Amino acid sequence: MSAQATGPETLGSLSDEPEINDPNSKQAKEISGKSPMQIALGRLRKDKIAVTCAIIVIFFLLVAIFADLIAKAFGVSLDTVTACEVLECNFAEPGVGYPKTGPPFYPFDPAHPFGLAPRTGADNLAHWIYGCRTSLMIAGAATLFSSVVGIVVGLVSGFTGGVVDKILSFITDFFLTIPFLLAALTISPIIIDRFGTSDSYETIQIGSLILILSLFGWMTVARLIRGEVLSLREREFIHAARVLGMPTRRILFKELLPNLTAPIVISISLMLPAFVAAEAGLAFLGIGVTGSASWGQTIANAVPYWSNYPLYLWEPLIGVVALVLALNLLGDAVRDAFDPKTRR
Amino acid sequence: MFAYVVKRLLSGVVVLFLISMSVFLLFWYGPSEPAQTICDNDTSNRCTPARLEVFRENLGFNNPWYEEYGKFMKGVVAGREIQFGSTTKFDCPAPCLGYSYRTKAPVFEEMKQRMPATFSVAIGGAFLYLTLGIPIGVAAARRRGTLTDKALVSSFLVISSIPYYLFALLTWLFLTISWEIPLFSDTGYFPITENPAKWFSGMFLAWMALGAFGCTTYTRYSRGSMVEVLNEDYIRTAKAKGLRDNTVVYKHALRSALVPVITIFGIEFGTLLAGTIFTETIFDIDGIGLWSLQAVAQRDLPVVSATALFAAAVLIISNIVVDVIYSVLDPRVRLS
Amino acid sequence: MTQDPNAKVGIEASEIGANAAETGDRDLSHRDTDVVDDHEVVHAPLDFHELAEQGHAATALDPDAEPIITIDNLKMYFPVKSSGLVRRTVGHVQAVDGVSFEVPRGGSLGLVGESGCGKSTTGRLITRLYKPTGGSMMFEGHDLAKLSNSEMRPLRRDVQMIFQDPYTSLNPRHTVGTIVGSPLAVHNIVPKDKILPRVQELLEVVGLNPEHYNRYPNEFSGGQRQRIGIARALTLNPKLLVADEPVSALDVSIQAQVVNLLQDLQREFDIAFLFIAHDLAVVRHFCPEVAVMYLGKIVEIGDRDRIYSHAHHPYTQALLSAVPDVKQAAVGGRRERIRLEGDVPSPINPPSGCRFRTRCQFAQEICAKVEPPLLQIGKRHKVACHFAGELGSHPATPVTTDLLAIDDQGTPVAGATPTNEQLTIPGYEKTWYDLKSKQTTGV
Amino acid sequence: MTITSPSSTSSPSDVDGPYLQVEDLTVTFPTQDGPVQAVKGLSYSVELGKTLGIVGESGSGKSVSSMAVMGLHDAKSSEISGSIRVGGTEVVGLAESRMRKLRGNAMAMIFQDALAALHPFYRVGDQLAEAYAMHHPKASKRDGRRKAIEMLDRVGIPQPDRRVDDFAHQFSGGMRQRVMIAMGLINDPSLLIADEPTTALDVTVQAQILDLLQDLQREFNSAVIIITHDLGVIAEMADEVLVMYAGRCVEFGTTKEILTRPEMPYSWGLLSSIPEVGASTDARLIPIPGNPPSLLKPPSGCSFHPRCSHRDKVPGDLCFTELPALTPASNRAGHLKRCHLPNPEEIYRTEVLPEIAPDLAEEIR
Repeated sequence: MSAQATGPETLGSLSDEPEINDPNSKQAKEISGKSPMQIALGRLRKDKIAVTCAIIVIFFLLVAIFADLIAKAFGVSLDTVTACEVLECNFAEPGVGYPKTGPPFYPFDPAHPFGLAPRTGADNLAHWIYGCRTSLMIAGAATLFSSVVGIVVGLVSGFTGGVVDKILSFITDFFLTIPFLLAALTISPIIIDRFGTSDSYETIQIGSLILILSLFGWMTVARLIRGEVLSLREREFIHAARVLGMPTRRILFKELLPNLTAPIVISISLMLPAFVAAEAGLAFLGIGVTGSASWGQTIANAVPYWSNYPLYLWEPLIGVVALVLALNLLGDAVRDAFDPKTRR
Repeated sequence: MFAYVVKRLLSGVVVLFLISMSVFLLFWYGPSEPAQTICDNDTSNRCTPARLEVFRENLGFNNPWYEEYGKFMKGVVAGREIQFGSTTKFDCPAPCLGYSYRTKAPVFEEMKQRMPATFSVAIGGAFLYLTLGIPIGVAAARRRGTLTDKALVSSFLVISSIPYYLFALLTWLFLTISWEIPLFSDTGYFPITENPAKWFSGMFLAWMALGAFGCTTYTRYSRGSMVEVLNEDYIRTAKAKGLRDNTVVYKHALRSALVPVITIFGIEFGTLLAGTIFTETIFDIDGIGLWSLQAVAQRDLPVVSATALFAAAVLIISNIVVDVIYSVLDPRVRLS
Repeated sequence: MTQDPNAKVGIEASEIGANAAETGDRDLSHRDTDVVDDHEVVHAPLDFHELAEQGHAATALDPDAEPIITIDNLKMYFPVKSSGLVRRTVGHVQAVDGVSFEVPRGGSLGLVGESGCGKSTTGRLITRLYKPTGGSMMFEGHDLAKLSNSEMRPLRRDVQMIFQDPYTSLNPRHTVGTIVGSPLAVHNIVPKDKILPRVQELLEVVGLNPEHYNRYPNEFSGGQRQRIGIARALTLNPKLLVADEPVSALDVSIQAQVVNLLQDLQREFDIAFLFIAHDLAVVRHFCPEVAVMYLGKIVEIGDRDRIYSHAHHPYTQALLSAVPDVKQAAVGGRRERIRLEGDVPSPINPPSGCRFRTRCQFAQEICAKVEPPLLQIGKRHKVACHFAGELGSHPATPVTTDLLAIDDQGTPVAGATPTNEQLTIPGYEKTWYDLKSKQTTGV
Repeated sequence: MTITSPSSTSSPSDVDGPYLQVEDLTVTFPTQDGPVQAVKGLSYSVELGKTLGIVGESGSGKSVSSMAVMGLHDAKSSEISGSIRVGGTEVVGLAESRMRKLRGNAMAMIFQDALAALHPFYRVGDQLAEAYAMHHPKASKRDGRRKAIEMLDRVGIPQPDRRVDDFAHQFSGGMRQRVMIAMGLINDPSLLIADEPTTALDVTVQAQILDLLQDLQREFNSAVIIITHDLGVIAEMADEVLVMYAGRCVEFGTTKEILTRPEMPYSWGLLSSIPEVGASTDARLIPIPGNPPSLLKPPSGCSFHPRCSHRDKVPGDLCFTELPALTPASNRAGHLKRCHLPNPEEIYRTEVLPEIAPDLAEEIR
C-alpha cells in the first residue's frame, strides 16, 4: 500500500466532508498556511479603528514626505518676510503685531490658508507642513535607532546570560535611572553648541535630538526583548535547534528573532507616538528644534496669543494630538492583534 | 532583605557617582563657557575678557577636570570654601553642591526651598489619580464587556493618548485665560504653613490636570490587571468556597491586581518627585522642575548637576522602595 | 527507504475548539488561532481488525544487541548560589550522580522515576544540551561527554531528541517544511532543491499529509504536532533517539497513536531509544529494558520481566504498587499498595548512604553509612539495595556485607577485602551475585 | 512506609434518593463563531457514600458539567438549561445569594492545579479559616484557626500547627493537593467534586491522595464525583462510571460493568489505547483514530462515528444520520449505552478483547 497510489480513493468513507479531506483538492491548496504574523494582520484589517488610524498616519506621512510639493502647491514657504509688510506694525494701538490679512481679525486669505504668525509674519501652513516633516523624521529615526540598539542589547544579554548579561543589565538600569527630560534638557543644548556651525545648524540640531531620543529610548526595548528571549530560551524548540547542531548565530537570527516580531512591533508602536510627543514637548520648552519649523515651538509661541488668536495655537496642537492619538490607537490595535489575550 | 537593600543602595551610589561625573564632564568639555554666564550675571560690571579670565580662574576652569571634580566630591562629603570673583568667599558646609552661578546662593539651600512645591504637586496629583483611577478600573473590570465598560475604556484610551503637557496646557488656557474661573486663576506655590487656603487654590489646577490625566492611565492599568486576576484559578476557588462577590473582588482579587499597578506607580511617582517640569512650567510653580529648566537655559552647572543628582537619587530610592513593597505584598518574591 | 504501511495510521481530523470549551469561557480566547485542519494521511482502515493489525504488542528484547551508547558514571551538578551581597556557590544540585547504563543498538531502554529524579537531565546530557560534570558517554568510539560543541556537531546527526511539549517544541514562526527540513540545511547534507522532497517523504512516514509542508504549527493539533517533532528528529537518520516524555502531554487516545508510530519507526529504521517517562505502563509496553531512578541515581535496572514482575528494590516495588490498575480492579478488588511516606528529599543535600533510606521501611544503620552498590543479581538485573529481595521476602540481614567487606552495621571489617569488582560496569557481566547462595554464579 | 490492605469502596447508604440529581443538563457558551454546546442533555445521579467517576478526553465536557453543578459558570457568558438538584434543592436558576450558601458548604470542589487554585498571597490557614467562617458566621477567629489546623492534620500534613502559617508555594505538590482537599472538606460537604485531583502528581503521591480521598469519603459519608481521564484512577475510586464524549454521556454503569463489559466502541477504544502495568505483553495497543471533534461543528448522527471502527457493523447509514439514544445495555440493570450496534457484547467478547487482553479473553472463554 503506497500513499501516492491509494491516497485519494480511500477518502470518501472517512469523513462527512470528503471534498475537504482530499489533500490534492483545490481548496486544500488554496488554504495555504497562515503564519501568526498573517493572522495578526488579518485581525488588524478587520479593526475599524485601526484602519482609520492607519489612514490618518498615512496622511501625515504623505504630508511629511511631499512637504516641498505641498508647500509649492499652496504657494507658501518658510522664507522669512519683513514683518511690517504683512503685520500691523503700529505699536501704539491695540492688536499690535497681528497680521494684516486673514485671521484673527480679517476674513480668510487664500494666499495664507492657515493664516500668518503674529510678530514674525511667518506663514502658518508652511510651518505646519514642515513641522510635520520634522516631527516624523525625528520620531522615525529615533525609533529606528533605539529599536536596533535595544534589540541587539536585549538579544545578546538575554541569550548569553552570565557576566555579559549582568553588565548590559547594569547599563540598562543606569540609563533608566537618568531622568529623560532633564537629561535631554541638559545634553541637547551642549551638543548643539558644540557642533552647530552656522551653515549646518538645523541638521545638527535635528541630529542631536535624534541622538538624545535614541540614547534614552532603547532601554525599554532592550528590557522587553531580554525578558522575551529569557522565556523563549527555555522553550523546547530552542533545545531542539541545539540538539540539531544549529550554530548560535543561526539560533539567534533564524529561531529567536522571528519570534520577537510581536514584541518588536509592540515596542515600535509605543515608541513612535512617544517620540513625536517628546520632540514637540522639548520644542515647547524651548530646547528642542528651534532652527527649523516645529509644532512644539509654534505651540510655545502661540500661548501668549491665546485670547485673541486661538487658531494660531490650535493648528499645531491639533497636528500633534491627531498624530500622537492615531499612532497610539493604532499601536493599541496592533498590540491586541498580536496578543488576543489582552483584548479590551 | 536587608542585604538586598544595602546592595541596591551601594549600586545606587555608584550610579549617582557616574551621573555626577557625566554631568561634570559634559559641562567641562561642553562648548559654552560656564564662566561666561556668571560673568554676564555679575551686573555691576560689564563682562570684559579680562574679567572673564578672572572668573575662569576662580571657578577652576583652568585646572584639569579631575582636580575640580575631586574638590566637588570633597564638598559633597565634607564641605568646602568657594570663591566668586576676586573678593567674595563663601563657606559651603556639607553636603555642598556648590553655589549657583546665577543667584550666588548655595544650591543645597535653594533646592530645599523648592522641594515643598514639587512634593505638593506630585503627592496631591498622585493622590487624586490613584483614588480615582483604581476604583474606576476595578468597577470597569467587574463589568467587563458591558457597554459602560467599553465606553469608559475607549474614552480613557483617547485621553491618555494625548501628550500630557498639551492636556495640561489646554486645561490652563481654558480654565484660567478663557473662562477665568476664580478658583483656578491664581496658580503658583504658596507655602502651606503660611496660608493653607492659598496653597490649596494655587495647587488646585495642577492637581486637577495631573489627577485627571493620570486617572485615565491608572484606570486602564488597574482594569487590565484586575481582568487578568479575575481569570485566575484561585478566584474560582474563592467562589467555590461560597464567598460573597465583594469579598472575592476586594479581598482576593484586588490584592493581587494591585501589585503590578503599585510597581508602575512607584516608578512613575519617582519621576514625578524628580521634577514635574511640564506641570511646573505651565502652572508657574516654582519647584525643582522649573528650577532645573531655568538652570539649563542659563548654563548654571552646579544647579544642573544638583537637580540631576536629586532626580536620580529619587528614582533609585523609589525603585528600591517598590521592590521592598513588592516582596512584602507577594510572599513568593524573595529579594536577593 | 521503504514505506512501512503500518506507519500510516488512519486519521480523520477535525477542527478543534474542543479544548477551549472544556474549561468554559476561560480559554476560548486562543481558539481562533488553534484551528486544526485535516493534516493526516487519510487512508487507514476504520475496520477494527485492520486497526488491530496495525497496533503493536509490547516490543521484544534482542539479548544479543551490541550497545550503541555506553554511559559510565555520568554526573551533572548544578551550582546553587547564595543570596548575600557576594554570590558564592554554596552547594550543588546533584541532579545526576554517577549513572551507568547501556542502550542496545536498535533497542530501547526506559528511564522511569518521579519528577526531579534526574531522568530528564540524563536525556539532556546525552543530547549534550548540558555538558556533564563528570563521567563518560561512549558513542561509536567518541566520548560525547568530552567533545567540544564544534566536535559534537557532526555527531548530532546520529543522536536526536523528541520533546515532551508539542506546543513549545515547534517554532511557531516556521512552516512545517522549514522545521522538518532545517536539520538538512544546517548540516548541508542535500542540495537545497532536494530538501522539500525529503521533507514530504518524512511527513508521510509519520502519517501527516505531505502537501501540508507550508502550514504553520498553530494549525495542527497536539498529536499532529508531536508527529512533526518526530519527523524532525528522523530527518538526519539518527541511530539513537532520546524521547523525553514523548506522550505525556497528549490525550489518552492520541498517546496510543504516537506509541505505535514510534514502534513502527524503531522497527523500520533500527533506531535505538532512550525512552524517558513517568508512566510505568507506557514504558513497560515500549521498552524491553528499564532503569528506575531515584534522586539522581539508578536504583534498579533490568529487563522488563525482572523489573515489573520481580522487582528487588523497595522503591521500585512501591512505585509499581502505586500505579492504578484497570484490569485488576475490573476483575475485583485492589492490589496491595505500599504507601511511601513523605516527600523526595532535596537533591542539594541528599541523605547519606542509600538515598532512599529516609522513606524505606527496611532501612537500618548500614543504609545510612554505606551506599549500596548497583549489584548484578541476575542475568540482566541489577539492584542497589542492602536488603534486596522480592516483595515480601526481603532479607533480614544485609546481602552486601561480604562483597563490601563490612559488617551488618556498615563498619568495615578489619582484614577483609571487598570481593566485588564489577560495581560500576555499565552493561551486564556474564556472572552475577546470587542472592540466595551469596555466591557469584553464571549460566 | 506501610502496607495498607485492600478495601471495598462502597458503604451502605441511608438516605432515600440520590443526593445529587442532574437531569438533561445542557451548557452552552456563546462565542464569536457561534454557540458551543459543551454539555448536551446530560443526566446522572450520585448517592451519599457513593463515588461517580466521569471519564473522557479533554473537550468532552466533564469539567464543564461539574462546574455547572457548583454554579461556577459566569451567567453572562454561559447558558445552562435542565435541572440540577442538590440535596433536594434545584440549583439551576437559583438566586446567587442562596447558591452561595450551598457552595463550599453542602458541596465543595477540588481543583487540578493546587498551586494555581490557592491564593498565592494568603497563608493557607487563613484561606481554610475563611472557608469555615463563611458558613459559620458565629465562629470566632480562633475557632477558624483551630478548625484549619484540625483539617490539615486530618489530611495528613505533618506539624499542622506550624504549616498553617505557610503559603501555598512553600508546600510540595502532594501536600498542596492535601491542603486543597482540607479546604474542600472543612465544612463537611455532602457532595465533593474532585476535578482531576491527581493529574499533575507523581504516581506514589497520587496513590497517597487517592487513599486519602477514599478514607475521608468513608468518614464523611459524602457523595463524590471524580473527574479524570485516567481509567486506572476510575477503577480504584469509583462505584459507577460515566463515559463522556463530545459533551454527551455515551456509556454509564457500575465500574465493574464498564471495565469488564463495555458496550460502546469509544469505551473500548479508551481501554485499548492505554497499556497496562499488569497486562500480558501480547496485548496490542490499539489507538482511537483521529482527533476529538470540534464542538462548534459536531459531527452528525453519533458524535463518535468519524472515529468509530465498528460503524460498518451497523446497517445503513444510521451512525451518520441519527443520534443513538441512551438505552439499557444487554439486559443488565443500570448499564446504559449510546450506540447503534445491535450486539455490542458479542463484538467486545469475540473481537476486541482477544486483541487488547488475550489473557482475559482466555479466562472468560
